[in-house]
Order: sequence, then C-alpha cells, then structure tokens
Amino acid sequence: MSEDTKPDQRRESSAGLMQYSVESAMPFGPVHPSLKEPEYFKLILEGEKIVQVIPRIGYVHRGIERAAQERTWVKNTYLFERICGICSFAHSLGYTHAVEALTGFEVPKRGRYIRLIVAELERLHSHLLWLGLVGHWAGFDTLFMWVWKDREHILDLEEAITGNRVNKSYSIIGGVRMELPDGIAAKIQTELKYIEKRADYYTKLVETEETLTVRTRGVGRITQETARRLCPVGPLLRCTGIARDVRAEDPYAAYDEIPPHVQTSNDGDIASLLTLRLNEVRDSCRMVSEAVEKLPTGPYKVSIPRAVPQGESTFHVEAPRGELFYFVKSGGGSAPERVKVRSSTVANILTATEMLKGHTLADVPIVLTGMDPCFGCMDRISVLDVDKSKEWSIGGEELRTYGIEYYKRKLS
Amino acid sequence: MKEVSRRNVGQAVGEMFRTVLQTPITEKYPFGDKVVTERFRGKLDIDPVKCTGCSICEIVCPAQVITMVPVGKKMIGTREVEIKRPSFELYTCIMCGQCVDDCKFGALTLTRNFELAVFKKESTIMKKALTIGK
Amino acid sequence: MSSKELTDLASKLGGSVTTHVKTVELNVPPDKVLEACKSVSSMPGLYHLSTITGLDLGEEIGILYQFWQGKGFVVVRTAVPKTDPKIQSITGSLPSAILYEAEIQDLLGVSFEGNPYLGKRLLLPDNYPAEAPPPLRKEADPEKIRKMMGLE
Amino acid sequence: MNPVQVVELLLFPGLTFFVWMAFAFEWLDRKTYARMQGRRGPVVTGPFGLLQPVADFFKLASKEEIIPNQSDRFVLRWGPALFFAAPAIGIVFIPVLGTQAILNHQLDLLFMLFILAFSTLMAAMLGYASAGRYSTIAVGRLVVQYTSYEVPLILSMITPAILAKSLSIGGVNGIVAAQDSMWYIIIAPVAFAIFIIASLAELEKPPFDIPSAKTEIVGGWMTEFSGNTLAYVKLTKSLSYVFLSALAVSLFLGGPGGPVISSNQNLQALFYAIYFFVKLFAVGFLIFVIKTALARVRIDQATKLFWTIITPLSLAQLAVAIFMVFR
Repeated sequence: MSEDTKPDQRRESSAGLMQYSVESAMPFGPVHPSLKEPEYFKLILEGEKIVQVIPRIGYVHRGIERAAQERTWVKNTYLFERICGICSFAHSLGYTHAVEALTGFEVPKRGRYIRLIVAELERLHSHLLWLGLVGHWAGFDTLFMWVWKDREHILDLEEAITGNRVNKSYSIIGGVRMELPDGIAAKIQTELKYIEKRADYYTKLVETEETLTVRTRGVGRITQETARRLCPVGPLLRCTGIARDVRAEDPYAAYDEIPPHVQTSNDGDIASLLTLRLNEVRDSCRMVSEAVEKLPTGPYKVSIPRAVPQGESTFHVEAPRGELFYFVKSGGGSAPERVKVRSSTVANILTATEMLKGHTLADVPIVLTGMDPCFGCMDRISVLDVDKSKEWSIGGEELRTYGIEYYKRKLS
Repeated sequence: MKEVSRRNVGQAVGEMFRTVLQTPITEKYPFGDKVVTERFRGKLDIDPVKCTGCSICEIVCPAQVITMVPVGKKMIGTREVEIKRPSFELYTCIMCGQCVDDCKFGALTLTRNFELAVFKKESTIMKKALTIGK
Repeated sequence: MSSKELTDLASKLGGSVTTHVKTVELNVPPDKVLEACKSVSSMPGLYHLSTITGLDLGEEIGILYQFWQGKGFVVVRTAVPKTDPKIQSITGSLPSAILYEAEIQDLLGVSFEGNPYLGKRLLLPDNYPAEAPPPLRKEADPEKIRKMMGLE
Repeated sequence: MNPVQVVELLLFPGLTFFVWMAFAFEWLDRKTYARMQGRRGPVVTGPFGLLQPVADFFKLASKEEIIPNQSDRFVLRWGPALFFAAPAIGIVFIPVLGTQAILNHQLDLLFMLFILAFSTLMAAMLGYASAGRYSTIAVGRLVVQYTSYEVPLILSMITPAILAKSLSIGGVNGIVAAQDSMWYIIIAPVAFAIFIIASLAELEKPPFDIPSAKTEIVGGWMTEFSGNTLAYVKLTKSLSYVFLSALAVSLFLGGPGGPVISSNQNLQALFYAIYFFVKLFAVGFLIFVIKTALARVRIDQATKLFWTIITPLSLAQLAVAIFMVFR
C-alpha cells in the first residue's frame, strides 16, 4: 500500500446507500468455493459482521440479447434456452409465449397441458437441486446426496419426455415439439408419489434436525417491508408472506385450468424458505398429476408462419426462481429487433445483499444459496472493514496479521 | 444455547441405514452400460441415400454445424445445377434436433450415442454424405 | 388497474395512454418519468417493477419501465435523444431499479443521474473501450469493438 | 529390547500395521459414507475398491509439489514428518496383543495428551507456514476450536485414569488392565460420549469440521498443500482417526480384553487382537455414523456448545468418578 492511497482519500459511495472506505473491502468471489459460478460481491465488514454488500455482476455476460438480434425467430428458441441450464424450459417458454402473442396464434389445449407438465417437472428438479445445495453449504452432505438422488428420478422423467435432462428444446413456437411418449402417464404418477413421500420426509428432517436448524433459523431474515421496497420475485418474495405468483395472477400455459395453491410463509428466513420450497414441491406434484389425469386429446401444436408481424410483446412466466420476464420487439423481419430478458436472479440479488447484512462470514454461503442464485442467468460481493480500514485483498501477510489480531480480540 | 439441551440431533440416522439396504443410485457407467431413454438426443447421423441436398438443414441449424459442399453437377432440363451434400462439424452441434424436425426426407436422425469426447475436434467432422450419396 | 387513473395521470404529466392486449402504456416526456413511476408504484394494488427495458429506436433510445400488476403490465414509456442520453434515476423512490438502470447504462449508454452505478461498469468488462459504442446500439459492430479491445 | 519386540513395534501390531489400518479406515469411511448417502463409494481399485486409499496415496505422492511463494519452506518440508510422527508414536502405546502395550511407562496417558496437543500445534504450524488466505482463516478456526474442546477432551481422558488409579494405559496395572472386570464405558458413559464428541472435533469431522469446511474455506489449513506433503498429511489424518479410536477402545472399552478360552499364549494373543480390532472398528463406525448424520455448526455455536454444556458435563462426570473411587 503506497502513501498516496490513504484510506480516507479513497472513499466512494456504495450503491448510494452508505459511505465506506475502499481499503476495508473484503472481496467475495469472483472465484470462491461457495460460488459455483463467477460473481463478485464486495462485503463491507465491521469486525466479522457484514454491514454492506455491493454486487458486481457480468462475469458470465455472454451478450445473448445482442446475439438474438442476428438469429432467426426459430433459432432464438434454442439460444434463450441456453441462458440457464436449470430453468431452461422456463426460458424457452417465456420466449415462445412472447412470440406467440405477437403472431396471435393460440396453442392447442393439449400443447398447453404438456407445457405445464414439463414446466412443473422442471420446478420440481430445480427446487430439489436447491434443497440439496443448502444441505451442502450447511455441511450436511448426506442431505445433499439424498436429495440429488431423488432428483435423478425427475431428470429421468424429463429425459423420457423431452429427450434431454436439462436443455430440453421442447417448447417451440406454436406448441410443443413431440407428443408425450406412450405409457408415460403411469410412470409419472408412480414417480410423483415417491417424490411426494420424500418431500414429506425432508420437511420433517429440515424442520427438526437441530444441527441444521441452528444454521437456518433466523438467518438471512427479510421483512415484508424490505421485500416491497426491493421487489424480489419468486420464493424469496413469498417467504415474507406476500402471495405473488405469475402462475396464479397472470396464468399462461394451462395454469388457468390447474391453478397453483400459492404457498407463503411469514418468517422470511432460510428455514422458512426450506419449508416453502418443499411445499411448492408437493404442490407441483399435485399439479402434474392433475394435468396428466385431465390431459385433453387433440393436436399438440399449430404451425405458425416463420415471419412474425411487427409489434411489441411483454410476457412473464414463473420460473422456479421467480418471475422471468421477456420483452420481444419485432420489426417484421426474420429476426427480432430487440429481446429483453430479465431473469429472476437479477431481481433477487439486491434482496440477497440485504439478507447478508448483520451476518458473519460463515453465513455468507448459506444466505447466498438461500436466494437460489443462478448467475448464469443473471449474468461479484467484497467485504469492507469499517473499523479497521485494512485491505483484505492485498496479501496473505496482512490477512494473517489481521487473523491473529481478530482472534486475540475475540479470545480476550 | 437452550436448544442444545432438548435437541433432535441425528434425525437422519434411521434413513441412513435404510439407504444402505437400497441399490445405490450411482451408475457404474464407464465400467458398465448406461441406458438412455428412447428419445435421447445424441450424436447426429445422416442416411446418405435419403439425402437430396435441399439445404434446409443448413438454413435452420442454430449452431452453424452444417455446411453444404458442392459434390458435382447435374442437368435438370437444360439447366446445369450444382449437387450439394451436407458436411457436419459435429463439435459445434447442440443436439437441438431442429434439422431432424425440418428434414422432409427423413435423412437425419439423432442417435442415442452420447460418447462424443475426442482428442481432436476435427475428427468429429462427418462427411458421410459427401462420399456415398452422389 | 383502472385506466381512468392512468389517463388522469397522463394528462397531468402531459403524456398519453395507449392500451394493448395485456399492457397499458403511459407515454411521458423524460423529465416526468420519476413522477410517473412514483405514482404508478403507489397506486392501489401491488405494482411491482418487473424491469426497465432499453430500446434503440434509431434517433432515440426508448426506455420502458414495466410494472406488473394482476393480469397485465403498466408500462411507463419515454425516449431520450441519442445525442444526449441522460435521464433522472428513479432509484430514490424505487431502489429495485438500481441494477436495471445500470444495465441500460452499460448496454445502451444512457446515464441515469442519481444511480450509484453511474459511470461504473456492471455487466461489461472494465476494459471495455469508452470510445466504443455501447453494445446494444445499432451502430455497434462486434468486430470493431473486439479490435479496439485488442482481442484480435 | 528383544527381536520379537522389534517386530511387534515395527510390523504387527506396530507401526506398519497401523498405517495399513489407516488405509482400511479411510476405505471404510468412504464406503460407509457413500452407501449411507445412496452412492457406491470406491469400487474400482481392488476388491470392493479396498485398495483405493492406497492408490490415492501413491498417486498424490507422485504428483508435482507446488510450494507457495510466501510460504515457510523449511516448515512445509519437514512439518509433515513431525505431524505424521505424532499419532505414529502414540499408537504404539496402545495395547493390542494383551493388556501390556509394546511400549509403556508409568505416565503414558500424559504422553497421549501431549501428542494430541502436538498434533493440533503441528496442523496450525503447517497451515500458517503455507501462507494461504484460506489456511490462515482455517488455522484461526482450528485454534479457537482447539481451545474449546481441549478441556473436555482432557477431563474425559482423566476420568478412566482416576477410576483405574493409574496414569498408564498399557502398563502393568494400567487403565486397560484395570478394566478386566468392568469396562469404563459402563461406569462412565458420559466420559465416553464426551471423548467421542471431542474426537470428532480433533479429527475435524462433522459437525465440527469447521477448520476444514470445504464449502467455506476450500481445503481448510490444507488448501495450499500438494503432492507429497498432502499425501502424508492426509495419511496422518487417517492415522489420527485410528489413533483416537484405539484410544477410545483402550480407555473405555477394555482394550483387547474379552473372554479367552485357550491357555496357549499365542492363541490368546490372537484372541486379544481380534477383540481389539472388532472394538476398534465399532468405535470407528460410530464416528462414521455421527459424521454422516449431522450438519456443520458455526464456530461460535461450537465454542458455546463446548464451554457451556460439554465442559460442565465432563467436570460432573469427573466428580462422580472421584466420588466412586475415593468415597
């Protein structure tokens, strides 16, 4: 550290919310063991307590919105699907719905039901993936392995229906690509019964196992007022008690006929998120099994001309992580003029930074996982130390000194 | 730390022993067979006999896998037309299946072969249709 | 959402209202955006700022503030000239707009005055050349930008 | 020292054998952990993957070693040898073939305490010497955790010594010999439980794997190690596992004691060895099960747990033991 960069000379405003000294920032990411994808968060610390978090996103920015302007409407289906591996179907659903709204064609009923089935299966696998990851971050690898074991059942179903486990390429403009395979209905029903049984067991486990609840209860708490201010979406919003779900409020696919029971909880912490998501797992099971029973006969797609008329279309779907927003503008050409995608994590990241405040470093992984981040979708947190004005990101030597001092203080 | 005294520690133990008795979920894949479903979208394959060289697949492919290569000329009436056949750079293939859907002659299929790792990416270029289907 | 309230609001702010299938658009001049967004978000019913979209319209850059309520959207629509792309930030009353505004600043080069990310990069790399056009503008040529960044 | 003793010391049941036991424990750990989670565990190398830990050791040892720039090369080079020596020396004080250990003296329980402390000290030294950031945080956590679990660990080890009125484990009238009629796990179950909990903390296993929490601080204090150093450090951790289980067997489960029918001395030794290893694997298995069933706690929660609950409990157990012996 040179003389001309004294701490008080290098102050900047952090997201407009408070002043901090640059010298005391602790970086979290872009490469960190608790982040599976590169993202950078600047954590501002007061001792070991986090007082402010500043995200810097864009480490996996791939310029998809620009790329879409140079591809045809059909090719874009596959492009948007690859924004995110976990909610790939939700992305293709959002895009195809938006384009269908532009063309004015209506997807046949059977096609809409099949879309619902696949979308809910995707929600099941995404929620189970998240539950496993919470177990992993809490150091409970057994839960992680079990949940992922059960998730395989869902993925196998998805492979049987769509032909791939993650990038399904199933929703096309005008309906779905293929008919459901023969004899899948019985298989779906048996697997869903199994998943439902497991969801009951996991609910009991995460609510009673004390080593897990001491890590989750009261951790990452957000209030309803914060949620109203920062507009998170999906489970993060619903865990504060606001019953808001695109599927219920603005139904697409076949959700108008099989409405979801919107789950809410009032605590707004990680423990309530666990219960909430497991309830949603059960609700999705119910919806899929209802849809399979009520599945109407008839065509599953309409063929739509490949030229899309001029216009603008706004559409949103409920991805497993919350509202997923698509805006499509057509200039009447073979390619869209502008496609805007707002994935759920972008909306949730500010809330997650709010959730981190007041917690210690050891809680960062579990809180960040709590919002179910998908940085691939979203497209960095560093820690600042307000009292010490010490740069953590400089060298091992300084960190070592800091560590010694910190534990000296703590033990005395 | 009052919770500690009345804790429910070790809720998972019973389930752990039940899990031991079940078959493990891990598949012995490189040492055994991996079964994929009927619809699995694997490596792209072409039937050179059925291909007419219409170039539809080249147009629809979102990943620019397919390039049409002229392989000869033929006379339609009095007009000389180039005969084209597709060449596939399979290392960029995303297995979306759009070409299979759009092939009117049923020449393209997605096989269930998923063992696609190679040492040289050039070795995945498929020129099957160029040599036979003239 | 009652379109009467929106019409009243539009006439107050000197704008107009257009209705589409699922969206109600409120066209306002750029200096009235903050007021319009404030009024829309405080209307009865839960108005949630879904996102802010930026559009390159040739001479102008269109900015769409999309609020989700019930079965549709309320869109506050404005446009700023490309020669002087500046607009008041709405983050003072709607903090959830911070990232959306920063994204448009990065990708379309509109400065949002009052946004904490003003003048900083959010999505683009820090070494993105300042003289290069923002990537989502129509004049942006990926090849030229790559050359400017020394990638080729 | 006669040749038989040298063979006992170096081959069976001495050092070489216990190193193989360390590999066996690692295998059992991985296999049970995997099977309880619905996975297969090691299957490839050897029957049931039995040779996988050995293969891993040799593979790691043959890898290139990368030493970080700021690190203390001397400590990093020779530290693992000392670190390995701690449980390796300790383990020969454990009686296997009879109530007498290969090496024993009047105060070997104190020596065991020294070894446990030394082992942690070496871990802290190695972590600091490697000068990684994650290692530094991990060493901080390690030391905090050590200060909290050391007291109950020592108190729970002292309890059998009070009951046996001896500070020797494998001596003539040592702790093992004194358990001929009654195992101390029956007289002092709380001390045994506390010993197991403290062992989990010493071994950095869940729920006390805070210094090596891989989702928070990568590899803990071992983050910067590679190649040979890592291979030996990992082997030492497995050996410590065996060592602590053996200590639990000797202090609470009567060591190799059990009903012996034959009067032939060699046959008796065989019986003793079998009893000893059955008990050893039982204790090891207990640790595997606890490890699999629990989630990691936070460092402040662990410290609180040890100081507010476990330490008073172990003091109470000690008081009960003193009362039973000296009433």
